[in-house]
Amino acid sequence: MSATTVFGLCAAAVMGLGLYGLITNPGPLRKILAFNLLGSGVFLLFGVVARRGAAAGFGGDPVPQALVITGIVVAFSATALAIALLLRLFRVNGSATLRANAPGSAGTEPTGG
Amino acid sequence: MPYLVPDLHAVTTTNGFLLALSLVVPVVGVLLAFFAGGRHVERIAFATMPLGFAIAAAILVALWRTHGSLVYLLGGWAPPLGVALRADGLSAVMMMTTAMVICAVGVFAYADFRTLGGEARAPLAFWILLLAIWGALNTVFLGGDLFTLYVALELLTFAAVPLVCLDGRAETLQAALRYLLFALFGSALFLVGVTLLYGAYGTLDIVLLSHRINAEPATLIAAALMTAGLLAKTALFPLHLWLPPAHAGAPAAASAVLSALVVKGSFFLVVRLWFDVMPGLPGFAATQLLAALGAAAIVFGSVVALRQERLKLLIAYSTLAQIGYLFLMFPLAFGSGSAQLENSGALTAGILQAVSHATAKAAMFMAAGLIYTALGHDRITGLAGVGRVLPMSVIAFALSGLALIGLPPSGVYLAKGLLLQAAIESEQWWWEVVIQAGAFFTSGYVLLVLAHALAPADAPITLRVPISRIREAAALTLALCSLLLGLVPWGTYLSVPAGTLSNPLALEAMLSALWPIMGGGVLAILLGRWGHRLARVPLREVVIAAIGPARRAALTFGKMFERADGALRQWPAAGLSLMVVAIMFGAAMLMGR
Amino acid sequence: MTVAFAFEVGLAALLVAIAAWAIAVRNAFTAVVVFVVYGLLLAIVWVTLSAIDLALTEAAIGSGLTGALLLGAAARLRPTETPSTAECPSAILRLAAALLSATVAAALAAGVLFLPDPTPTLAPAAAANAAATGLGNPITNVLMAFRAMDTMLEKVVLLLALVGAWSIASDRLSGERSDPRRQADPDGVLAFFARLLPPVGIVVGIYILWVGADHPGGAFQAGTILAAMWLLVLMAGLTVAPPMSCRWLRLILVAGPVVFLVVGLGGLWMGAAFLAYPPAFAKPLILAIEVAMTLTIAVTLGLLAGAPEREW
Amino acid sequence: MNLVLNILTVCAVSAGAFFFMAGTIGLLRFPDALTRLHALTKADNLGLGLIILGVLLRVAEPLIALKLVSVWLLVQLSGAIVTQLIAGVVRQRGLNA
Repeated sequence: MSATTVFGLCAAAVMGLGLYGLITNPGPLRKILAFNLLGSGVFLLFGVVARRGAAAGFGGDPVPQALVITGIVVAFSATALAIALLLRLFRVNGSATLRANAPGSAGTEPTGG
Repeated sequence: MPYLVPDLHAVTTTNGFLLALSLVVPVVGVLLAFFAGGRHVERIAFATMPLGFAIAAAILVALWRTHGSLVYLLGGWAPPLGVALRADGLSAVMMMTTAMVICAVGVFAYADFRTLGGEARAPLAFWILLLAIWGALNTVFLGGDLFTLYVALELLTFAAVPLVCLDGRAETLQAALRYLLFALFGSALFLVGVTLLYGAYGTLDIVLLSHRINAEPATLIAAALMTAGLLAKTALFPLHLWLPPAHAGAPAAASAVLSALVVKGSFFLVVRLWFDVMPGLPGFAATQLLAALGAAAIVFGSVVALRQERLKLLIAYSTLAQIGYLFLMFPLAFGSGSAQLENSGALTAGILQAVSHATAKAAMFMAAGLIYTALGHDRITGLAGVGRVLPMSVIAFALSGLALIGLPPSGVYLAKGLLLQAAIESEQWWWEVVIQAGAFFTSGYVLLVLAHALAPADAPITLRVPISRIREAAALTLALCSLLLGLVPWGTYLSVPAGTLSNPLALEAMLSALWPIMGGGVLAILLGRWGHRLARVPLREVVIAAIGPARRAALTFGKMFERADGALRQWPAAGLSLMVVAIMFGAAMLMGR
Repeated sequence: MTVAFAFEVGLAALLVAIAAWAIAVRNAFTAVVVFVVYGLLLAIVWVTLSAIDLALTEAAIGSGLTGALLLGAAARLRPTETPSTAECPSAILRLAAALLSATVAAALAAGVLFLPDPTPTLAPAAAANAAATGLGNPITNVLMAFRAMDTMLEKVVLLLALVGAWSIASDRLSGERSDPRRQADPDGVLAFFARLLPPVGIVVGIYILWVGADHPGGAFQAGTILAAMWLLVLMAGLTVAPPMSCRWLRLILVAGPVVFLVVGLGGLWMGAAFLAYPPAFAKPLILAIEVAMTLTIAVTLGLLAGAPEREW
Repeated sequence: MNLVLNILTVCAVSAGAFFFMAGTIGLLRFPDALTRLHALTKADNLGLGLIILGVLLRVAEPLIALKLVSVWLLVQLSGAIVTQLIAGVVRQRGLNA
């Protein structure tokens, strides 16, 4: 078993943990954190793929490495937008929960405009 | 020409630059609008719209001339190292639809998002996000590289989410946050699949992948995760927790874009994945599973739609049901068990349904928005008399409803014909049943709304605000488009088997469309909310005695669905559903190997 | 089993353990702190995978800025901690979630083990085409030339995130100068630090941008360092962030993608292709784009990371 | 010569590692925030200083040596500032945790 395989399995485990956290952690902030863990697991897997493709004198395949850089920036944008929404919700509502209204009712009050 | 032409040594085709322009123009619009701000924003948006429309039209013409697909190599770098843009019939049709809907929404939204006096956030954000959605969708339709498509999908999400909460109320903020988080969940799964595919084949280019790909476990795991992730973004049942509050809570113009176009972006990627990246690889069980989710979405979405008190929520749940229709084509296109695309007519039908729904649903949300603005509420039981005061809006709603039911010569009528033919050819009678029954459900909620809107008012209605004719005309135009889609010569861009285009205006076709309408009437009477209306029909006792028990039974049934909907829209349940869907697709694909 | 391999296995195990801790711990604030630690460990993993660029990006953005954002939010949301623990999913749900997540993780692990050997790679292709741009860093080549479209779109993504975050803030304060939330002591330690560090940080940022052409580094990492310097100055209360209505601020925010598009359209105009660089000028053009992008990234990241602290 | 340098490097790096360990133990075992800060700054200043000293002996190029020294100086600076800030917060709020 090579080191890249070890990190590949590690990436799979981190992704599993991220998925679990995304489903079960109740607070939105914890979900955002779990999403970041999940994302970092994906990036790690990409890094493993890049490392396995080391050739032509490069320590890794530069294409997936570049994709990870783009991915990290996109994930950061997502986090920033989610946190802005969350803090705004907290400010308007005084609480920050994602719970839908009680079962049976049809969710939020729509408006037109 | 539904297939991307397999060109292993890609070169830029003549007129290929149009593809690059179609992405650049909206992006330039976004950047200019953000920099200029204030009143310039609308001007920039309205300058971009005809330009974008013209480019979409030019691509249609260029594609018609070349009889193949357009290819553009960005930076001159050929895949696998570079990124190619490719336009086939599917992408050209979807781009044109997008251009039409965006332009109509722009005209409609002008009254709501006009900058008066100083710069305000909501208008500035709306126009920027509208243009960004356009650019993102064009990238989704043209992108030839899975990672570029991932970035485009994220761009689409980031443009769509703030549209939900432009009014800044707590409910819409919560809806936007749920939407964003679930969409991120989905895109993470998509990206995992992209990673595995790169690891296995060393390219993310769609055409190159389609040549190298084979049914290895890693590929199938990737396919299952990507499909599940995309379905979460498309809000296919049972992954719809974010859709009803987001689409119903947004301002009308935003709802129109979200419901008509944004969900089609991820749907289109499912089509690309299953038809172009790995044609036939998912296998029989997986296509059946996908369509089964679609069928469940139709029943579930329609029944819950019938139980809604508010028009916008009804339309949002109708979107849920209509998304289901889009997935019925998968088992029919691939036939039973064979790995090849058997019936390209079914694929055409799926795209036609997407186009019809895009135009009709945008019209519906616009009409509902006008009704809300005029009345100050959108309670369905309080709509009586609207037909008198806002005839154009109600007609727009009615026409788009009829288009969705499949009245000839609408696009849905044509699509239904193609799907039925495919079902008969591939001997999958159960999908015939679903396709026929689907129209009953659609007409149920359309009739429910129309019955209320056309009823005489209890008291004369005064409009809170005068409604401009232009806004009504925008909705009506889109509704008419949807109703007349069947007359378009689709054969140029999509493959239409001979014989299906016989005569959509024949009397027989019209008559056959009456059955679903009548069936829908029964459904609406049994399941709808009627307020005091039902009590005023003539021969009240007789009617109630006749339908009473049936309605009681139906209501119990409807309540059950509502309760299930409430449970499924809780976050942990939706997250678990997403995992279950991913695992089921994986299992189905591995079994079908 | 060599020492290096043992180290890598230990690192992987530690990473998973810390990730599990970040998910399982009750307190949100602790979870965020653990996440930052996780990010720093991940940066070490990137080094062992010989991806120095990624180590820099991870430490700067993935762990640093994301961590700062999450920490700020966690501090603000402390009051809501108790009710949100009340809506914890039931044990059965958690068990089901654990089982399903484990299944997906196992499938992914299988996918990793099934990856072909030797892995197909684009490294030779990237090396063969490196001469076209004249840059020595293959990752910069991919980002700025081969896959320039992704990079350009990702700038738009950043801008949209900013527009989204800005659009939901309340309209009342639009255009007014925002006061720094924390009125720091102008003679305090932080202010001293904020006067001392930025010159060094700016030099380092420019250096990272410059060496990014041939060595690990580039616009993202440089932009993040500049953003951090700006945030430090803002936090120390030495200056206030300009309002969004400020024209030069908006100019900087769109500068990166605009220069990118202008160069790209120039390529189209010259008869080559959109986003193609004429070989003779490839390096200066790419550097020009990178300079504009660095500024845009720095200001966008600074505004995004500072967003929770202010009422635009 | 080489052997002497190697021995010196090993000694310096080990001593640095020892200070880091001592700092970590202090962080875990000391009773309140101020004493913990004290333990941590020792690790930063002395531990890192010794490690960099050890590495410096093996560096051929002066530019890299300069970089190493500036790393140490920057850590010193930021460590001192952050410690000050944390201590300030602790004193203000009267925290003992």
